[in-house]
Amino acid sequence: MTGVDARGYTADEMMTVAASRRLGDGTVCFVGIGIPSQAANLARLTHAPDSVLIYESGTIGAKPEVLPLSIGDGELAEHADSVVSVPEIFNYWLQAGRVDVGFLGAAQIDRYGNLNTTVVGSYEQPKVRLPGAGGAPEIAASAKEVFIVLRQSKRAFVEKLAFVTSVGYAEGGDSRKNLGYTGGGPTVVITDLGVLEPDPESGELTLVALHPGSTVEEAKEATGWDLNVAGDLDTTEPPTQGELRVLRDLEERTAAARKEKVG
Amino acid sequence: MTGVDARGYTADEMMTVAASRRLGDGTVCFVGIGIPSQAANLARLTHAPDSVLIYESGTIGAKPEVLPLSIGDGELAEHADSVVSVPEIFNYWLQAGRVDVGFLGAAQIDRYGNLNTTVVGSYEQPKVRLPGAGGAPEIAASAKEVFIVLRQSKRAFVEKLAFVTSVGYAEGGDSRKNLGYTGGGPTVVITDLGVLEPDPESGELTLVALHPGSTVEEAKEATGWDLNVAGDLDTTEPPTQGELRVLRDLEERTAAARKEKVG
Amino acid sequence: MAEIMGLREAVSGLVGDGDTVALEGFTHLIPFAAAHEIIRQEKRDLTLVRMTPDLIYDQMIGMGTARKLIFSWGGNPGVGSLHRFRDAIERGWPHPLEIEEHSHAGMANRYVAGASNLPFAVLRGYVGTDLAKVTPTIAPITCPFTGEELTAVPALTPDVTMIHAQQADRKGNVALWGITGIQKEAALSARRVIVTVEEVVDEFEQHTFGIVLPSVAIDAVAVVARGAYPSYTHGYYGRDNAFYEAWDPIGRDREKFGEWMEKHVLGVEDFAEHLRSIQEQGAMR
Amino acid sequence: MAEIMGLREAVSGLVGDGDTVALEGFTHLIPFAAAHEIIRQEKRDLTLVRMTPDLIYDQMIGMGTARKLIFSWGGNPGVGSLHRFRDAIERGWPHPLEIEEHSHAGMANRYVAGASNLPFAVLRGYVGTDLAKVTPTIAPITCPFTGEELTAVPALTPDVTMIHAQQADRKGNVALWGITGIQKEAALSARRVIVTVEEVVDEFEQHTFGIVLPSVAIDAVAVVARGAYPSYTHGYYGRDNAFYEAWDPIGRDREKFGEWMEKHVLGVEDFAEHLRSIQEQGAMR
Repeated sequence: MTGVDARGYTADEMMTVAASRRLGDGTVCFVGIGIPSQAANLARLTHAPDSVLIYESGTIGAKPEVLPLSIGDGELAEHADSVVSVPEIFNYWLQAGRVDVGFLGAAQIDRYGNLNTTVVGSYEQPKVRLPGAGGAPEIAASAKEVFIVLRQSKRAFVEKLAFVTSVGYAEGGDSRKNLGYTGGGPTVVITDLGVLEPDPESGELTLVALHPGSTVEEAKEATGWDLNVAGDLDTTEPPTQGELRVLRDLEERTAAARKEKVG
Repeated sequence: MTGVDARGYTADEMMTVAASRRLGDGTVCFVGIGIPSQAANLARLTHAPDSVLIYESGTIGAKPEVLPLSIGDGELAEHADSVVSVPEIFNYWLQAGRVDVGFLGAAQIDRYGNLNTTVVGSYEQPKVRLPGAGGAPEIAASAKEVFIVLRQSKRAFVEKLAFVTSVGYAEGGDSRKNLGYTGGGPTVVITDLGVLEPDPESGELTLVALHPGSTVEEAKEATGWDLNVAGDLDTTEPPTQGELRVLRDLEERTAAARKEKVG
Repeated sequence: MAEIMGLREAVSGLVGDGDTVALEGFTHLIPFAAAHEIIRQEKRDLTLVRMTPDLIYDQMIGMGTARKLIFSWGGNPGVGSLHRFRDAIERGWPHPLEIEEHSHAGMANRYVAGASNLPFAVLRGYVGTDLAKVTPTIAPITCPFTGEELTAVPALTPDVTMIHAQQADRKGNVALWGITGIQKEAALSARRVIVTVEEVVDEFEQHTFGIVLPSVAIDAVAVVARGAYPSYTHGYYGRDNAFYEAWDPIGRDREKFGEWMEKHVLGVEDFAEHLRSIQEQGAMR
Repeated sequence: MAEIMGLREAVSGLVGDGDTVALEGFTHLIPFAAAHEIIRQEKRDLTLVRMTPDLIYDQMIGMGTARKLIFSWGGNPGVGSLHRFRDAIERGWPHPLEIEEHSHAGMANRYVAGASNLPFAVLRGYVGTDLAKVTPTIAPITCPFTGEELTAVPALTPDVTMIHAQQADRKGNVALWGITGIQKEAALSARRVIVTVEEVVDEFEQHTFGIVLPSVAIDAVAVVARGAYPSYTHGYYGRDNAFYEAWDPIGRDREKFGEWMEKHVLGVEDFAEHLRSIQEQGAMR
């Protein structure tokens, strides 16, 4: 799945490119580290030069040359429009409703777009202790919309989360609204196989597009619940040469910086 | 009362000098504008060079060359140790209990050191509308102790305040404690006639010292309630030549700056 | 994203009659030019918000712009009273002025709550004062963990906040330094934000304690040189203390006030002309 | 007022067994030197507080320093797991670790409440998550003005906060710039504050977004050059990303971890010697 196949790009590259395309220009985007950061910066370096990237360490309008390893890399502050304290980022920006898109990854997701980044197994006796909530619960609560990006597999797309760290459409229907959140919830989940969107009524994630070469069977097989599939299933445009070049340049610069002892 | 008499200094100068002497070196002092600012800066320029003057505009460790006309003069920021936002000054510094001394003036005071800076007459139909609370209520609430400085007269030292803007010992006795304030309340009132301190039990202000040339009768005459007088009444040391020189230099520099169009 | 435009256009497009408007500044960076434009455009029934209403609020109140004032300290700093403010409260001239009065700490935290999209803020204060009796927007609140009783005040969320700053860049980011007071929270608590600046620059200077308000948090940036005069702009010009003193006899007299406003504010095109007008006449010296 | 002293003296004088200790830093300015000194002095039963516990908390937990951890995200940034942290939670090694888990927004606001001397903070969050079920320090609170229900979290008030900064002046004022994260609130919420700095200077450089913690808010300042290594100090040295990657196999193995700590932390006199030790051995390259 991850090697460059005959098509000339990997499934991960397709996922990142598909995710990046969702980010409109001028968007204020609260960026999680990892693939979300990769996708958001790809967007900034291609079709969305005026997107405003916010990282939870307090950088607003970050323009990193290389992908940050963490949310507090110096790279993020260097060319940012503004740098504020962590309370300000969460209170004056995220909670205030200034964030158009919250861009999140996760370890597990359920059919309503709820996310787990806390534990596998029980909370008291975890099989795997994951890093925890970080900024995700409030991003999920307060961003106008949320984009989620993660690889599709039965281990990740589960019938029931071991732990609800961040709320999507809760138990579906009106249940998110009843929690009093001001943000709109997840509007898209981008995986290495395709694209899922919530049903407008029930909030249940529905497969709406497949990446070139993926099949409905693959997607169903990689999902821990009985996956809804849209009648008019789209096929994602493959990555353009331009997108691939920018993405690979970015990754190369990042890998070089990562090996280099910067200090 | 305000002219330089045979003693070579005015009653206002005596008041300012007496007030400045109360400020110990190294003290963190939240300074009100006017005479408090004059006294605090006199202290800083004489016996208390390491006092840390805080103004409510957000300057910490201000070292003005001339007396500021207002709490936000550029003079205050110029050589300050730190400049922070107004919410920080009130929340992280004053409310947090970092202020040793709150230095206040007022239009009216009562026997328990409660202050009025809001109205004379009724609130709804005021005879004189005063500027209002400003930072005083929370300075009075949260500073470890409060110094008050104002000229003594029947109009200012009243039996009953038209409006309680800032709380001293409330209705006396334990009544301040019961309000849940974290600060200690007023420990001294310095006037142009002498010095008053609260009775440790009742909280009622008691005349404990007279400035040279003032009499108990004068003080009683200038007080709107039946003024308690300590048995062992002190006499304030007159201003030294050094104190007068520094104070007058400061006032001269200030007057010059005030006339000059700075921009 | 902020659009760089003329002040007249910004005020006519973004300030409406009946709006709640905050023009903030703590002695420093007081948006005089913005206030004059509001007066010239004869906006009415405004609820004015400000911790330290000073000369510009005196002028707006005296010109009948305001229906209500939400504030914590109203005076002419270092000089004395605001006579138009007092005339409105004491004698209802030119018409009665409703007031909602807080302390500085309360107002500051109300802006913080507004900027944070919370309905209220919590602080230690007001207990035992008469403010708690005359101001309905003060309520007790209990800590759910300790049981301690504290004070709650509701968020401030102005329709429009106007501030003055040193510089904007070409994207509309705005830089302030020196005493920045409550400006950040006043701007971020508002639905619409207008900033006047001394100049537009390619790159901001470095200043410790400097803050940058990102362009996305601002609607309009208007360049008005000396737009905070007679208050000051750190690094550009000092405070004209003489103006504040000269204002006292003008503000004290209804007729003098009216003539002065007519001549120097209503009778001019913009702030540059206002500055020329008061200078030529030696009006404030 | 801050006293400028040695780090050993600062830690032995100001950190006690059983204390609640926060060592803050958001990738930037992580106080590694301070953490090593705590480990060398074999402090015990600490409650460690941190939004983003990383390698230094991994080391402290692995060495048995901590009884409890209050946190919101525990990982090796850009690399993966903190294996000592996981070992303690998943298998109770070297002893069970109590945890109190929040979100970043919750932790940030808990520090703000602590710095403000309020018993709690209010935010929008946690509702509907399982955090609200497993963490007792999350409670609903109702707005007294609108009736809206929000979430309250209690203040954090560490006994000691330790941070790293670029510069101190001779009076003990401390300057930080670049990403300053939650350091101001972490320091101001604490009863005692220790700051390690790169150097002492006569006068601070100018940096927009720079903050200065006044000397009166600090107890001890200790000069430790490269005291945030392998994290970074903006303007002084970059992050040693290779160290973070090299830590993974060390942290993963109890024995390797023990040997590494013995050799490079317990077996050295101070942080300067630690840096020489890992460099000489090429231990992290």
